[in-house]
Amino acid sequence: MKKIINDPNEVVQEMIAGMISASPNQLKQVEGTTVITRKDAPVENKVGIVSGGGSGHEPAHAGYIGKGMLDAAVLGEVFTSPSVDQVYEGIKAVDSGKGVFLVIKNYTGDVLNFEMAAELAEAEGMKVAQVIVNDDVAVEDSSFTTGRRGIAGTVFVHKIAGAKAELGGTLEEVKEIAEKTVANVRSMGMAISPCAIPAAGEASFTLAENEMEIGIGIHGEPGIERQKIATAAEIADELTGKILDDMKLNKADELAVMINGLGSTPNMELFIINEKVQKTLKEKGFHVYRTFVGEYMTALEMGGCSVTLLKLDKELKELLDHASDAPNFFVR
Amino acid sequence: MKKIINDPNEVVQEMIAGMISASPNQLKQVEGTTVITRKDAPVENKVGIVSGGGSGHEPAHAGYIGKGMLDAAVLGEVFTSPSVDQVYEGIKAVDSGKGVFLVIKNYTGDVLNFEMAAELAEAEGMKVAQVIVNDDVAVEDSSFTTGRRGIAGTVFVHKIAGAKAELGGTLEEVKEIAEKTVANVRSMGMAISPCAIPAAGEASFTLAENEMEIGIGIHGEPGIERQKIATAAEIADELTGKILDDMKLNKADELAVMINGLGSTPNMELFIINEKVQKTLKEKGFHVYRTFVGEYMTALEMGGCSVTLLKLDKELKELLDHASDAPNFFVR
Amino acid sequence: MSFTVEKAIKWLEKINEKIQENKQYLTKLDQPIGDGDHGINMARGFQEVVTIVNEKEYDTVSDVMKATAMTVMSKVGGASGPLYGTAFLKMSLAFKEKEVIDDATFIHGLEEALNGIKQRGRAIHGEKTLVDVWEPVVNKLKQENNFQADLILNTAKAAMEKTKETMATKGRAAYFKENSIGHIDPGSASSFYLFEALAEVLEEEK
Amino acid sequence: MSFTVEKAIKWLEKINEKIQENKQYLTKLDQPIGDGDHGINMARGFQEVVTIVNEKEYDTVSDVMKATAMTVMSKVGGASGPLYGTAFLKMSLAFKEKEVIDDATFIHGLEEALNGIKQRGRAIHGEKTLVDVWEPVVNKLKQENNFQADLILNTAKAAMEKTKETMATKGRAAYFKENSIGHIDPGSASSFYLFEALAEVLEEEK
Ligand SMILES: Nc1ncnc2c1ncn2[C@@H]1O[C@H](COP(=O)(O)OP(=O)(O)O)[C@@H](O)[C@H]1O
Ligand SMILES: Nc1ncnc2c1ncn2[C@@H]1O[C@H](COP(=O)(O)OP(=O)(O)O)[C@@H](O)[C@H]1O
Ligand SMILES: [Mg+2]
Ligand SMILES: [Mg+2]
Ligand SMILES: [Mg+2]
Ligand SMILES: [Mg+2]
Repeated sequence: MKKIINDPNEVVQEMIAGMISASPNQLKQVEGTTVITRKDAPVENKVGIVSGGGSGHEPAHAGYIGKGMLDAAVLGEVFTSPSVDQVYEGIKAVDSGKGVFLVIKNYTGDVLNFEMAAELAEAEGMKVAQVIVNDDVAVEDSSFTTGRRGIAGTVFVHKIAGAKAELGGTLEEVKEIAEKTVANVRSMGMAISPCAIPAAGEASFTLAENEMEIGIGIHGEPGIERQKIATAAEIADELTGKILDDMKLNKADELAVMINGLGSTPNMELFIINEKVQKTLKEKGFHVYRTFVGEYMTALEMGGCSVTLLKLDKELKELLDHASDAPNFFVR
Repeated sequence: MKKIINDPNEVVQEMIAGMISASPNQLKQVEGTTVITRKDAPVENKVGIVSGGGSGHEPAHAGYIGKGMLDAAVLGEVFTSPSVDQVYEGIKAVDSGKGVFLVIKNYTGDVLNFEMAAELAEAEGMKVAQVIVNDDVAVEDSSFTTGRRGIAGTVFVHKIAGAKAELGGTLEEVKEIAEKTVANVRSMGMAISPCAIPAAGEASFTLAENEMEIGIGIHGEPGIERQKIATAAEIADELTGKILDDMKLNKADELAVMINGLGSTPNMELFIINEKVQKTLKEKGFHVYRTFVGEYMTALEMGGCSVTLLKLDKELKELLDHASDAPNFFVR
Repeated sequence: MSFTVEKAIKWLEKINEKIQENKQYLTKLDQPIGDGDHGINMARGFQEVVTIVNEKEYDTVSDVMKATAMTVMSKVGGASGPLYGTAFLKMSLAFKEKEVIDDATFIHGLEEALNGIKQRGRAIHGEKTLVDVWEPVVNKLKQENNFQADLILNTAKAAMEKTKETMATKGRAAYFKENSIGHIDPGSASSFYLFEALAEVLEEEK
Repeated sequence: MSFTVEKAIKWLEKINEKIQENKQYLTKLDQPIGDGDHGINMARGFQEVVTIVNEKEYDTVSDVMKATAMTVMSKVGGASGPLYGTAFLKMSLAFKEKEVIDDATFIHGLEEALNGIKQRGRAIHGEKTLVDVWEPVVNKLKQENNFQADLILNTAKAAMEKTKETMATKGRAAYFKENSIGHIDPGSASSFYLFEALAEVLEEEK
């Protein structure tokens, strides 16, 4: 697969440099690390919000750095968790004494590295709390296994935890609202074409010209099943259906909707999916409060999309609506 | 090529429905047309800004509708200019009596349909003015031919004309600043993989596994030459070099930079390109005032990118920095 | 000849027949030097023209031409929609308030149409566009001052074929520069069908 | 046996040799049921470990283990980095302030490492992870109360091979559910090399 890159082993470092040179007044890199923070970090008297994970999911996570959202993103190699010391640097960089909150996607590597970094930081006297996002209903939810993966719903957790922190929430309050968000958010994705890690060069999986995979993960992890490619309406209904089965909503519940492109799927197709999702939700009697259509949590150039539903209450609505300066999740 | 669609002949209508249902409080569709306007259009005592063209370039143009940018977007079929009557409906929908300004990309179809619609509107007593954007330096600039194409630089024209109108500019003032922007903006693109119009189903051109095309248009129009795929740094230098040759800047000139993805190129690669563009500009003694990296003017799922440089002065900087509510070009 | 509402409608129907028959061919001409939609555009537009002109009663040729112009403009799209739309609009204007449309009036109408296309498209003869067919036909008619089927047909045909030799400097084909040589211009081919249809209407009259 | 700084470094060097030799193999094991980076991760990390432990003088085995832990954690990455890092950290803690590391102390260190891995990974035996090799080896050593090369080697080898039969419920391989059966767990394979290296260090002592 063709790429517009220089050295495949340097893509993350070069991307970070390009991010900083694009936003020199908003972002800075913690020297010698793969940590990007707000220019003004640590922000006095505010809980610092840190997220991150493997690279290749852009705009996640650095695109969500900004007032009202993340204070720092810790970037790993492509599709590889950042290591303990990098996460620790991220925590240190945004700690103003009020504590640091970690938003972790539920992958073994991410969980282990973030948790250990948190313990290290606590051993150094910092206050750290965390939440593990596991919104992907394609994976069985069982306490005996690795459990659900964290995918696009993570962006809602960034937004809501970020708003709570910006509004002066304590570490405990931020953790509480983040946990509520995780409890209320569900996603599922599908792919029609694969992606390739730059250092590997080759596509991570193959799909035949008439095939799609339902429930695929954002690193190409196996989904629920391979099927003949369906219409946008059928895909929208399959994803929405699986999510709703899991959510057990009540009539008149209010929702935020995110239609997320995985990389190479044009916006046009995301809007076509959105139209059917909205229709179906309306028919079922739910009320859509706010909708986000675009690329939020990608998988390099994978073709496909995911649908995320977040059940809202008054508090979540207020926090979702609170201003955010993050370039890829502006709210004013 | 696989697509997430329903009926290939209905993609534009369904996309419009999906755009409106995603932003019901910001957007409305002029009934029976392919025109999308601000919810509050026509805005009293403000010049209305209308752009548009073929679909498939999303977020252009509907993603730029919002306070401080466009009042309406007129959407054609995929890669096909909207017809005279649609453009006329767009003009009518945003006319508050202070005049309507059209931002047209320089393609014969677009120019003819927009111009005729303008004449029709003028015949009905409306005041209309326009600018034709031709920023693509890959095409020879000659008054004897069709001339340069309009590509990603168009988005800067939307932004600046939109800000001027929002600040109370007259139709003549808006036209003047839009013309200055067009005079100061240059772009060039390149592709590594093709796109397919939904109704056609097949890719519009082919590139071998080790090939790229420099200077390609946003509908796959021929570029300057096909070459063996180069590194990101070489690509950045080739695009920037061609643009600078044409711009004849002076040392210490201030620039806005846009690194635009054509569809399937990951953000990661755009940031890698950006890093080299910034370095080169700095070495040459130019000052980058503001940078935009992302998907602004796409070509469905084409793989590739374009570089746009806009030479700024005090007035252009102020207008570029002026607040915009447009979902794909937020400025606050 | 006297060009009546009936003949005008017959002309449009014949154009449409030819366009529908050659839809694939026109599209194929537009592929190597354009975006491959000319047949689709024209077929969609003229199908609608035939529907429209048969739906209502028209008092004058001018009205028929105006309805055609409006339909072509809104349904054909692309570059050719406004150009053909302009052509029919200019004919409508030229025929306005004429009770009888004789040869001279009709030739004048075609000339006005040609001027409209040239002005709208900012095109002159030799740029591999519609103009390359319209201009020779109009010139020939003016020169011979004779409104004759054969004359129209042969001139249009030769002119269309000649576009194969020229390099495009207007429209999408211009992006292909030298590579546009060796292909017939799709818009010239559709213009040929338009004049071929006209020739047939004249033939039938006899 | 008395486990000295010298022996500890020899152990790490031997681990690294085996990992480098089998880098491709480990990565290949990680392809069908993971993301194909285990060999790359381990090779990158242990290469660095060997550099680090040879760069400085270490007074105690505990210090060597701590330096290893830190390097593994920051350089291996993925899931295996923190897990192996934890293992070495727990050994470092178990050996702290011990002047002589005899068999019992070393076995206790390995047991602490195992517990660390289990706790960190929230994994128990039979989930197709590192634990499936570490637990049998530690249990065997405790049971026999005998620190012997053959015992370690054979137990580790059998345990690694047995992971082929189990279905993964932890780590990336768990997403493959039933399809994870029939493949050796890559982390168990790298753990086998670790114990094979240990056995060789013990052998040489004789
Ligand atoms: N500037 C122009 N003046 C006159 N005719 C033109 C001009 N540009 C294009 N044409 C004609 O339009 C034809 C193409 O029409 P069509 O394919 O329907 O539109 P598009 O090029 O927008 O896809 C060309 O073959 C040419 O004859
Ligand atoms: N929860 C866990 N507990 C113990 N070991 C685990 C766990 N998850 C994964 N592993 C081990 O880690 C190995 C994979 O390591 P590696 O490929 O380096 O990391 P990643 O899976 O992040 O790519 C697996 O083969 C398994 O032995
Ligand atoms: Mg065409
Ligand atoms: Mg066209
Ligand atoms: Mg792995
Ligand atoms: Mg990995």
